[in-house]
Amino acid sequence: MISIENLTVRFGGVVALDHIGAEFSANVSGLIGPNGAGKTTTMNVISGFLDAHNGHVIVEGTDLVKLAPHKRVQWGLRRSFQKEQIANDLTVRENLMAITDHLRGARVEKRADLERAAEFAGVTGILGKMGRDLNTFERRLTDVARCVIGHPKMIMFDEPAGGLTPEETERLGDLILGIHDLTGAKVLVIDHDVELIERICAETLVLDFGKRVAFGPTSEVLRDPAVQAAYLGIDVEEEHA
Amino acid sequence: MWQVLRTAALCLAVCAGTALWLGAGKPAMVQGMFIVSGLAVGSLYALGGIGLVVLYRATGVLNLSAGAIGMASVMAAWQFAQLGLFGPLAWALGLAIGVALALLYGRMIAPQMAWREPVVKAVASLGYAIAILGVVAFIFPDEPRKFSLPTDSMAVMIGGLRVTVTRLIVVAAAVLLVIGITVSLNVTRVGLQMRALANNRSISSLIGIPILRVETMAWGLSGLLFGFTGLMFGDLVRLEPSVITFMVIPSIAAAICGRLQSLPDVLMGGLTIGVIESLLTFSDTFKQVRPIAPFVIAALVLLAMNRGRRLTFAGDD
Amino acid sequence: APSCGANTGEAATGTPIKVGGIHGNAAPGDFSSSTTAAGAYFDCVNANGGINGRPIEYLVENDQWNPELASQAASKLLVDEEVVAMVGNGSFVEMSVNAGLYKEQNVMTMASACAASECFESSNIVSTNQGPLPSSIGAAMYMVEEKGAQNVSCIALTIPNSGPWSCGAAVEYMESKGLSGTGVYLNPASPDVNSGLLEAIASGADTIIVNLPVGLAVAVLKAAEEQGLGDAYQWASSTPLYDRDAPAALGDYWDGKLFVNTEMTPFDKGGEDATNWLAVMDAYGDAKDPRDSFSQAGFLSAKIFVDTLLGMDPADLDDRAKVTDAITAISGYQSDLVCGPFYVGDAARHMPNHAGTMVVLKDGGFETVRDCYEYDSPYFAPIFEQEAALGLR
Amino acid sequence: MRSTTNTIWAVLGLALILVLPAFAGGQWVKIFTSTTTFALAAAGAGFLYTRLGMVSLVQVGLMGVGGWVTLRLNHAFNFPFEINLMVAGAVTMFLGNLIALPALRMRGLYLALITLMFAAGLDIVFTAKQFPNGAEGFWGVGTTFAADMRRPVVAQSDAAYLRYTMVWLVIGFVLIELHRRMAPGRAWALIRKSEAAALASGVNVTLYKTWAFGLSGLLAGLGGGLLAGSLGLLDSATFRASESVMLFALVIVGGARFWYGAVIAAVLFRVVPGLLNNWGVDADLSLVIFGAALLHAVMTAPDGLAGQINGAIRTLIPSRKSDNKGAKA
Amino acid sequence: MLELSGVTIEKDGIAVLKDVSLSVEPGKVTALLGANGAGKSELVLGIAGLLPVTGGEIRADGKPITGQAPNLIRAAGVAAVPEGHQVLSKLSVDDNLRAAASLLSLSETKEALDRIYALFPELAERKRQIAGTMSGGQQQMLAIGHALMARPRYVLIDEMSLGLAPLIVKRLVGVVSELAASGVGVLLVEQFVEVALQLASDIVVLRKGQVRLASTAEAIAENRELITDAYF
Ligand SMILES: Nc1ncnc2c1ncn2[C@@H]1O[C@H](COP(=O)(O)OP(=O)(O)OP(=O)(O)O)[C@@H](O)[C@H]1O
Ligand SMILES: Nc1ncnc2c1ncn2[C@@H]1O[C@H](COP(=O)(O)OP(=O)(O)OP(=O)(O)O)[C@@H](O)[C@H]1O
Ligand SMILES: CC(C)C[C@H](N)C(=O)O
Ligand SMILES: [Mg+2]
Ligand SMILES: [Mg+2]
Repeated sequence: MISIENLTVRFGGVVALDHIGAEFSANVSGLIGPNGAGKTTTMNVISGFLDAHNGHVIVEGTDLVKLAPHKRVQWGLRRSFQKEQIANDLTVRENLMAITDHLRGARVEKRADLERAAEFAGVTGILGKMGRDLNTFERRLTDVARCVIGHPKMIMFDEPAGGLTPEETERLGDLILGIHDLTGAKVLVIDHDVELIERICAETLVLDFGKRVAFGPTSEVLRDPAVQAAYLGIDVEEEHA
Repeated sequence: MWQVLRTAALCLAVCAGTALWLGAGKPAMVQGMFIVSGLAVGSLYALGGIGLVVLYRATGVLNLSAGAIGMASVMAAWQFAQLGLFGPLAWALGLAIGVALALLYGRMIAPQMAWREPVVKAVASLGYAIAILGVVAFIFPDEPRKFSLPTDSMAVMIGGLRVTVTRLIVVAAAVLLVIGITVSLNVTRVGLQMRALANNRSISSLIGIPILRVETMAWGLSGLLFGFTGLMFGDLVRLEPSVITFMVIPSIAAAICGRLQSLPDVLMGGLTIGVIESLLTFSDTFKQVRPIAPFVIAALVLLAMNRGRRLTFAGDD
Repeated sequence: APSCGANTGEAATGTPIKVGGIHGNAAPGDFSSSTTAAGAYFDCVNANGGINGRPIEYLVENDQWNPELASQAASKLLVDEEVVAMVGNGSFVEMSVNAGLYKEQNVMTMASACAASECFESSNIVSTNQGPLPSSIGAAMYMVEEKGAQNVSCIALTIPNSGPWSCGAAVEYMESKGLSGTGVYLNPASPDVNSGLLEAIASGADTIIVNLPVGLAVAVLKAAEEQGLGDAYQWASSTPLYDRDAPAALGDYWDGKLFVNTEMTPFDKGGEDATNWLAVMDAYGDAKDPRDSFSQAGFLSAKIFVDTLLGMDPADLDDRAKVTDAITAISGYQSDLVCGPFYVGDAARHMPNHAGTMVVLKDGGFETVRDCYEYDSPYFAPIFEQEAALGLR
Repeated sequence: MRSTTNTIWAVLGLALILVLPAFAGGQWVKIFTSTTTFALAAAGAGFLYTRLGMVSLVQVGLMGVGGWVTLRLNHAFNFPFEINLMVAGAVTMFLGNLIALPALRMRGLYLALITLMFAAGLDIVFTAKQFPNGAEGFWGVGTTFAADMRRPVVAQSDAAYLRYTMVWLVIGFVLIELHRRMAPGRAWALIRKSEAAALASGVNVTLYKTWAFGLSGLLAGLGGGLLAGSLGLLDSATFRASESVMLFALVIVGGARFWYGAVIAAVLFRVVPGLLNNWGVDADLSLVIFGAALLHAVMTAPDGLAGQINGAIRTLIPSRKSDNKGAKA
Repeated sequence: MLELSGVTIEKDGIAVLKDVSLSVEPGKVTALLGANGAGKSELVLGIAGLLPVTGGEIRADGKPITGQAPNLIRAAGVAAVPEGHQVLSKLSVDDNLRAAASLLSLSETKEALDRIYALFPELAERKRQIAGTMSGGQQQMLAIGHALMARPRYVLIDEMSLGLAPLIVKRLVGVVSELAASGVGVLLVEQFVEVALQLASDIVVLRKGQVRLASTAEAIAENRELITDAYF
């Protein structure tokens, strides 16, 4: 269970997150909202890139907010970025090793773990390819592999399907759905592809202007008129057409 | 405006504090002489810093050859004056050399390294500096030379201290430049285009900014500023090509005091540095390492500015 | 017409004799006029029969005020080129770096524009110039004896074995007379001579001695002029300001106000060597080459060296050890370019030239105010002893 | 492919170590020794730049510190040369760590400028205080001194000493290469991409940045100490702030991505001026040639001269790249 | 008409686009589709002048623009929105838009600003905010704003909907069709094939740097398989 309590972030005078709270119990949960709603900000606070003015993020009894960012990774937090951050001058394998380097465990074990993650994400064939030579989809797959390495407890994806074709998005969705079985981690996904969210996320939190607009089972949330007005900009008929 | 006043108050306090601390027991007259001398040097650091910041804000290039360009200007002006040319004409020709050298770099060389990151661009401009230095040193073998202006021998007494008109001109020019340039960068279209260009040259070009024209203006203006600074440096210190060339380093210190951004801060930073450097002469411990003042002050300012900052995402500062 | 070496009027042929020279030419000063003058004299000698018909090949390197280059230059000349002697050296750094090597290589260096302590306090270097120490003592002495100076401030560069060494000795001289003095040291990298000037003033001095390379010296005096200090203090300088171009660079303001110690005799004094120096420079040098004390000194070193070679067994000319012995044996060499006799001798230190002349800036030139006088300082005691032992005193 | 090139270079390097000192003349042995010491510092600047994307404009200044410490210890105590050298390296490594602190909050131009301020400050201190020459006191500077500098027992002659510095350079390269291939290298690559990427991979950014700057400082200090051993006496003119900037510029020209880029940088820094001088090119004009060449290289060679050499070797030796890839896939 | 004939673009000596010919007609939306790595982004950058075109020719209204500086291409009426939220990150939102108005007079600039702010009220709310601190989607709006500021005759948009909320995408669909209706030619790179089909009258599919399919929207609408076949 991931429970976010009372999270608040300010940039100067702007309140980017305003006392956000939610308890995610699904294996895969969604985080949606209009542009600038504070979704990325939420993830940045959870990963420790931003300091919250207030609030806690408690996962399996640990308050993440109290750990240094790199310690959160050792604890089992993984994430991908809206603008992906694969190191161009490392191979895919080295990009993956960069994570195992900082985890405890025997060498052989780490290697096996890496192979397993690569296999799962389908990047075994490109392990020797340099980061700079990857295309968008390969980068996303590498991101997935990075996230499932080393017994993660919580994984966050920021717009993983951005720039992917419908076919690629579908494959990515399947992968994300498979993560819990592989690792037991809880997954949190931000995306503007509502179909994807609807398909893979059991629960969804909706933000707007840094405030919680709705939270609950995804299908319910998407039917919420407030969400439809603020985010989807459609009425019910159109949505089903 | 409020910010500027606050910085000014801070600078004054720092200078006064240093004067009280190091100059304790010295006659007010002697202290005054040191402060005037410090302001003279400081205003040149500031002038150099202003030229650097203007070009940096307009093109994203921190030009380490600024000193060399100024040096070439003043050597040329000296030479023309030696040849018997009418003073103002000789100075104007010197400035023209500065503009020409800056334009040569800005038009022919800088665009070809537009793809490099800012540090590499800055470091490369040192190549231009030493090339200019080499040419000048080749043309002018080491000889005692002095560049003087008629205003050097005119002086006014301020509080019993003799201050030459040249020094007053430098300070006045620096203040006027700061006001004029700050306003035009923030208000005029060319100013905006310059800032856009400095931020990201390829996006600027993509959205239709005529980069060649804007860059030419920026480099030309900076050449004029470097040339003027060189003339004034040459008037204050010896006409020694390599000394003037590397004066760019303390000028960078002044530029840093304004975060390579705020011209009023560059001016105040430069003056403060000059005064403190001069006052350090009072201290037996520090007088030998007096010229370290610009660097220590700049480093402290840079550290203070960035305290508490985080570098999470990519960017170039 | 110049008179050089054997004066045969015939160009020398045959295997050249290799001679080296190192000068420093970079910011903040050009010390190449000594090797330039020595080179001009060697050219003249080569055009006039050389050394028993053999020309001198003069190899000159520039240390650019950089010890690393100085060491490389010496290695090149001594190890790779195997020169038999070094002549005409003029530098602030070369001698400090290479003094050990000269000794190790058993080569004699007949320097001409030396500015560091090693020039005068090591076994294998002997210079025709005096260096900043005697020159600034000489200036101080004149100001005390003739102008009633009570408190002298001596401005020099921070380079320890040059600035503090020489100004330190001038201060000692003042103290030995029961007067007071201070040293003010400028950082050569600092552009701002003004604060140094102010430091001198703040010391409470009544007389200021400028002991700097000519460019810097001009800058200090210009700064003083700007503040109108010319009449408030008495001004003197060591020899670098004795340069034909200096009066023009300084302007009328300093007319009659600035006293300069010259290590060699004044340009217009006449005398056989002095006239010959100008003739050689006109015939074999460039019109733009400086005519200053260091040019005189370079000429003199070269002339003494050539005279020494001419006196040697021609078979020994390529033998460095023999050449070194011959140079060491020089004693009582008279020239009108210096006040006393020149000598070398086998000693751990050499300073044959320690008497000078005082001139004042006048009408765009210089006017002698005190001719050839011996400096009086405890520093010279060991030198006087040497001279006594050689029978020169 | 990569390994073929590396073997070629390794063989060439070994041959150089054996042959160069034996056949170079007195002046060239000195020049090559300086070159080697500067190559150490250049290697430090180069790896910091390519691996972390950070620019240090204080490498030559740190060499000065290394040289200062080596001289100071040499004149004060009777330790063997290696001990002095290691202490010098430790001191500059610590200074490197210190410079890493601002690097935690700045990067790019600002960071470069703060290192430049550091270099300029050192420049002033060196000029004001000079280098120890055997006198008493903390600063150890006397006006009439020049005590002996002891060299390592195995490297008394100039030629042996050149060989000795070359071995240190190789050790330096090995150190960097080991780092590159292991965890620090990967952590640095992520930091270079962005600190967010590094943090999200569990990298302790503070530790690894400090480590990198320390390593680069260490290399500079060793270089400076070795230079002191070669010359016996140092001068502030060698360690001007502008020299630090120049060395970095030449690292770019040499090609920071390749280890031999550092060697090329140092050759440009020390050998080329020597050559121009021997060819009788006026010192001022050689500055012009130098400046123009620098500009040209920055404009046209993205990977520096080393990149171009590497490209040439690639075309000369048939590439086995595709095979390798097939094997891995 | 914006015409490409036989355009080849190389990156590091490898041709990423080979012999591409296509045309964008005024008043029409042409969709450029293709799998990841097909070369769509390179094509947009090549037309805009940010990547060197090594072969072939590009003409805007008959005037050759191949190999010209990006600002001259922009002056010729071709505006591009490259992939990935490209804004002047250190300038404020307002300055970003003003900077894109170099081709306009001052009074026209005011009008254009009002138009963009009306289109994206999200931007109007944060005129003073430094562009680099905005959210991904907000930056994308600004990037599109750049292109629309100064009377473009052809607009190339790479990944238009990238990072934008459905609400905004809907709004943009309206904007693009209005734009086309006003006579502007649009080249749209879009991964949401639905959006593309909804807007486009012509479809071009790239694969491995070559044109695999060029067809009309009607033909495609009847036979969706055409696209999927051309993709892989
Ligand atoms: N330094 C800052 N100063 C002012 N406002 C800021 C700053 N940084 C972020 N913001 C604002 O905070 C809000 C939240 O941004 P965030 O990146 O979390 O949005 P998001 O929900 O991820 O949007 P998107 O879907 O567009 O990526 C935005 O409105 C943004 O403009
Ligand atoms: N430096 C490079 N060396 C070799 N190939 C490269 C390089 N950079 C890009 N490529 C390749 O060029 C091709 C075209 O890339 P481009 O970004 O234009 O594709 P795209 O169709 O826009 O796809 P996307 O949806 O990922 O943006 C890709 O296969 C990419 O991998
Ligand atoms: C300080 C120096 C420039 C002195 C000069 N070398 C001399 O012989 O006096
Ligand atoms: Mg976001
Ligand atoms: Mg693309």
